[in-house]
Amino acid sequence: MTGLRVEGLTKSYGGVRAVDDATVTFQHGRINALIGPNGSGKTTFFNCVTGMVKPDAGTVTYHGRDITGRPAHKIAHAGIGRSFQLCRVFPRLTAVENLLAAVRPGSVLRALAPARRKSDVDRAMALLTRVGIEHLAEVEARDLSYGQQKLLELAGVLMAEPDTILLDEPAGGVNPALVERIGELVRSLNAEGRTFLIVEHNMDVVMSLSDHVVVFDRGRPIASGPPDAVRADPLVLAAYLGG
Amino acid sequence: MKAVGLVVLAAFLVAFPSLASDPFVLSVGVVIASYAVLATGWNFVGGFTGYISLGHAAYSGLGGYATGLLILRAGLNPWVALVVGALVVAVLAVPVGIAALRVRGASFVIVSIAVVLVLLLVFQSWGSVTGGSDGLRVPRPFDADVLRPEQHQRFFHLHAVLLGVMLLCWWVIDRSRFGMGLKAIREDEDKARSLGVPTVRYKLAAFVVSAFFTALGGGLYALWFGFLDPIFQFSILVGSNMVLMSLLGGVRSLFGPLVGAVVVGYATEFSKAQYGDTQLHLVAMGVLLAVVVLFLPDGIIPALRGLVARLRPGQASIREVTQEELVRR
Amino acid sequence: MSLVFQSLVLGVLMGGLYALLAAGLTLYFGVMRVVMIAHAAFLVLAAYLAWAFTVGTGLDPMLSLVVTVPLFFAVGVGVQRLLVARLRPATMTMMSVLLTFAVALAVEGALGLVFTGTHRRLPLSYAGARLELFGASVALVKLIAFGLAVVTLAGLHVLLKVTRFGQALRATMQHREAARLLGVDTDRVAGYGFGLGLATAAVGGTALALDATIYPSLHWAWIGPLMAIIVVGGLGSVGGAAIAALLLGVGQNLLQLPLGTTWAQTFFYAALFVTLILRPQGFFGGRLAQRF
Amino acid sequence: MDIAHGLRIGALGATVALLVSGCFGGRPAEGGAGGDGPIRVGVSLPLTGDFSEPGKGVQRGYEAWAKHVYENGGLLGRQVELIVLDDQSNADRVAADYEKLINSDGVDLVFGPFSTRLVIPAAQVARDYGFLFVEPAGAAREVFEQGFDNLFYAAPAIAQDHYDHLAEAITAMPEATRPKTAAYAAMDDPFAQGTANGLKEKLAAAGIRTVVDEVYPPNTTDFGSIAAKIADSRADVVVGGTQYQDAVNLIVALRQLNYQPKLAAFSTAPTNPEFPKAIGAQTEGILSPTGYTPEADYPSNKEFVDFYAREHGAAPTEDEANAWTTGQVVAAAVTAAGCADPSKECQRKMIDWLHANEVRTVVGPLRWDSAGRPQGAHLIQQYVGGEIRIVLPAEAKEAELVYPKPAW
Repeated sequence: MTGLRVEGLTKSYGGVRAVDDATVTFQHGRINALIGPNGSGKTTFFNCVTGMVKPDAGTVTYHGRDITGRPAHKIAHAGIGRSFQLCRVFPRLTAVENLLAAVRPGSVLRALAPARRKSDVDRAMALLTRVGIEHLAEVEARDLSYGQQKLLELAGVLMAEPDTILLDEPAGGVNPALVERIGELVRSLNAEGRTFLIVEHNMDVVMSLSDHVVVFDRGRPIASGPPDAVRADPLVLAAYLGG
Repeated sequence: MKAVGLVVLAAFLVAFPSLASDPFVLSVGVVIASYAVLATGWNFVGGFTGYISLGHAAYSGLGGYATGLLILRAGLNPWVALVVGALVVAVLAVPVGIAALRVRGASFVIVSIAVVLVLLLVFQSWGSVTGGSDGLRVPRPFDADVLRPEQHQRFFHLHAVLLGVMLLCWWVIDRSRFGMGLKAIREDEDKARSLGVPTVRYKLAAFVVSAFFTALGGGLYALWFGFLDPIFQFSILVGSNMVLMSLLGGVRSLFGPLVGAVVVGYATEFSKAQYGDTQLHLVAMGVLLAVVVLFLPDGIIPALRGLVARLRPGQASIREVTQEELVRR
Repeated sequence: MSLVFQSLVLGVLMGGLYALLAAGLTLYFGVMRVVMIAHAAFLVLAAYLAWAFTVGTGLDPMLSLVVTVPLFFAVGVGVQRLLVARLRPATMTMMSVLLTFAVALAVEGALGLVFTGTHRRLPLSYAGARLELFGASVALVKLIAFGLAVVTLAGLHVLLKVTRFGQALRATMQHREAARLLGVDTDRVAGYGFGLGLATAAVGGTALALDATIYPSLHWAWIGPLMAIIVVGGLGSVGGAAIAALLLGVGQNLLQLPLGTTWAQTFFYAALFVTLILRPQGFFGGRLAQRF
Repeated sequence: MDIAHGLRIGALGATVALLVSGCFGGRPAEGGAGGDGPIRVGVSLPLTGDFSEPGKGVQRGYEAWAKHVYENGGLLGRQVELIVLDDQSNADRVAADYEKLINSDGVDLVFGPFSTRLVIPAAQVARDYGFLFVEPAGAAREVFEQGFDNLFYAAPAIAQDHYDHLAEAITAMPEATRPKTAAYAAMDDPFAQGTANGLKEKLAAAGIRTVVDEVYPPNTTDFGSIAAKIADSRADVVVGGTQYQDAVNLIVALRQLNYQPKLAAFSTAPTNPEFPKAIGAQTEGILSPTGYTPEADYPSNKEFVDFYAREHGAAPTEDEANAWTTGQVVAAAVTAAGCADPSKECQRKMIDWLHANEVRTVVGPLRWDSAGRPQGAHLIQQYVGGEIRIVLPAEAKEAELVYPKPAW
């Protein structure tokens, strides 16, 4: 039982079912995409999986372990990392501090050890180098451009060493060159064995990047499969055009 | 350079009592030192986590009462009572913290205010233990032959030592992994959670440490002042003073609350001596707080630092952009 | 038995005033996610204006509403536009508490400057008048205050439920971004929401002045109970706040019988803590509180 | 962290050192050692904040006294200069004020502040510097249980004894008409509560049952429930341990419930000139203890009333009288000791003299026990025919006690 499995997940807000009895399986070790019209429950689904909100019903298992409704940090410790829609970084911390914040202290005593331990800083710098913003390591995140913040957020997620990464619109609001770069990063990280689950509106990105696509409509999956097959599915077309 | 500054500061703290022209100036020094201790105590939770407590008077007041009651009712040595009292307050802060920190922002502030108000009611009503509205006289920790000016001097140094210990703790946390986690919570709590920071535990730890130090400050002040009255101990104004001082100096700076305490404490004395008998001090405090919140949200120290960086030629650093951006907002 | 009934009636009457004021607080929170600490200070300000009006003109304090309600509405819009709107959205909730706290201090100080610390009470010819109501004795002034609260709350309800502006306001309270997408000018609506909130303080202040002495630092006595009410009711829920206000008002009055005045006051805070432990989003409210 | 940061802090500290030691120095202690300059008298009073109303009354009394001394040739041939600071109704401030008066302003004498809650911290400072501390307002029992040997209360009786004459009068009533039950409501304040408790103890000892005993916090504005309890008990006597606004609210709330006691007594409030305006015609029969009446025929009182009326166009109230009394007591001690300077010897001489002697004041002759408790009792006043008149004790009465009181 490897990877992430979601069964019967339900979450409603004031009578509106944002996620409605959703059962989804993802291909572990691959790049999965989650698509669907606005308001189809993708972000709520993310929030339920990562423990940001408690689902009303259903189960989420990871590597066979039930993680439903566990605190977000525990889910992070289990190996699931995520980014946020519209990009969230710690604005008044420097780039390198943004990464150091994701280091797990281990024990109470070690929590009081200096955050800038050489090995951690080296690892952070390596990640910043990998996303290409190492020259901005000591700049506060709020002074970075939007694209740089997106890269920083991704590096921060990686710092926590997840093996499954949920990205909420990684290509949203950034220029084509950067979209390309993020795509390459995702591919190379995937090649190293990390599983991805991506919510994305940019169909070109979805089609070129993903191995497996799940389509959401009104809080539940209506289709899944390889990108080409999904693209031709009449249900999907109806949801997008008729919704 | 930094070391030189610290040495100068330490030398000043040691020498201040002999520089003071009379015992009144010395007593003002004790009051300002106490402000600095309380504001720095507040800043363990306010500065690191960004949770603004308007009710920290609860912990200074509890610290004062715990110290006084342990001396009077349990017969403890005053200094033992001070520490034990602060530990008791720290333990009491755990359930309060759990209730307050379960929820974000608005509810936290509401709880912090409610705690002060409820303690005021309890300490007024439970007269058989707390002395109620008659107040509680805290015995002197020193012999009767230690005259008042000598007392001021000793208490000034005691406050300075406590402040030093607190600043050291703050500094250690500031550069630690724990501190990094707290700052992450301050900047974006959900994001911090998603990165694996155990936010509830971290916030609670910071809250309890803050309550502990604030209680020590309150206890030390009670030993000096010698009299506790619930309406003055559990007062929202006392708590809001801590907020104003910390915010004014800069909540993200080690010395921010200290600087804020000196500025506010000095300004209070000065304006009282100059302008005396009006309700204007409330208006002035309100306006000052509003100005800080609206225009100086990072406090004096970062603002001055930014200004210095700007004036220095050839230092067209990234921080200038920050300043301009702030203005544009 | 009759004492219990008497307390029940008094509790309901007091709860009415609480409900009105809590409605104002809920409006601010709904439109801007602002906990308006200065609400009670404005309440006292309105009470002083009613007092000054009656002492100055000899007319009934109720007539002062003609001036204070529009005035407070305008001040509310001003506070939102000139002060609250300047705060950064990221730190809005925390900083707005401090900002409105600062406003409260300034209002209290200004009241002390203008009216001095002397305790004032409206000289009313009908201050001691009473009605018998099913065996309970009800003061006329309390009944008038309750009536004012009920009428205002009803008006507010109609405004929110029926008018276009009300719809826009409710949409803004529920989801600001979505409301903006639907074409609502949320900034303007937020300003008006503030104005409406402060207008409830004007009405409440006049009601308060009918049956209590007033002094500048009185607002502290109101802040705690009001804060407890809006949390118990669920932040941002007008109906929840009204129900919580009535329940807590009645509860406090009944508890005074066995516990005495001081301990009964702790009821509000006990309810607040129980709410946060058991149901942080409030007992009657919507989902806003979960996130704030 | 900036490198220069620490240095800047250091520089700031040094600047502050200079400012602090330079600016609060105030005036040096001129004329300290019994010179020919004026005698400087320091007072801290709550001129703003919650206690400001009575605080201002005390200030008027002190100022009138100082002016009167000035016009009559001074003390020991020296003029008197008052230095009044505002403590903002705050205990921390009141202590700082006396610290300042004694150390920076170099006063020769101090007078006490207003309100029991402020007297203890202030008296502590005075005691630590060996100063005589005569105070016009700290009447609660606890003030005298703190071991202050420098403290004297300048009024006839402590709070617990204020109703002594009333208690005697009630217990002396014939069995048939004597009230059987009593209801008490007191503000949670050492003074206000003290007055009600004093009467409660005495009436309970005489067999008058306590049916309601309520204590409310000082910020209470809604008295509906307390009044409901009292009305429900149908107590024969209602006693309010009140200050001002609470008494007005309580009376209105009681009237709203149509509760008609045979006897109603409230401390402090009814002696306030604003009281009849606030209550209207329904004041008739309300009782109140007072330490002072302008009509009293003590020798210095007429002088005081005339002087005060000339200055302010109105008769003095209890606050002004207590302040004036404080002045008289200190003046007597100064005259007897033959000195007025801050030295320990002089202050000790004055303290010792007051412990051993009686002082004739506008509130009558005063003498104190070793803790500074005055040994007299308060007069009892009642609204009779729209005027507040003394009804007890018999030897001082201006009108007969009206019992049972008319309906309100």
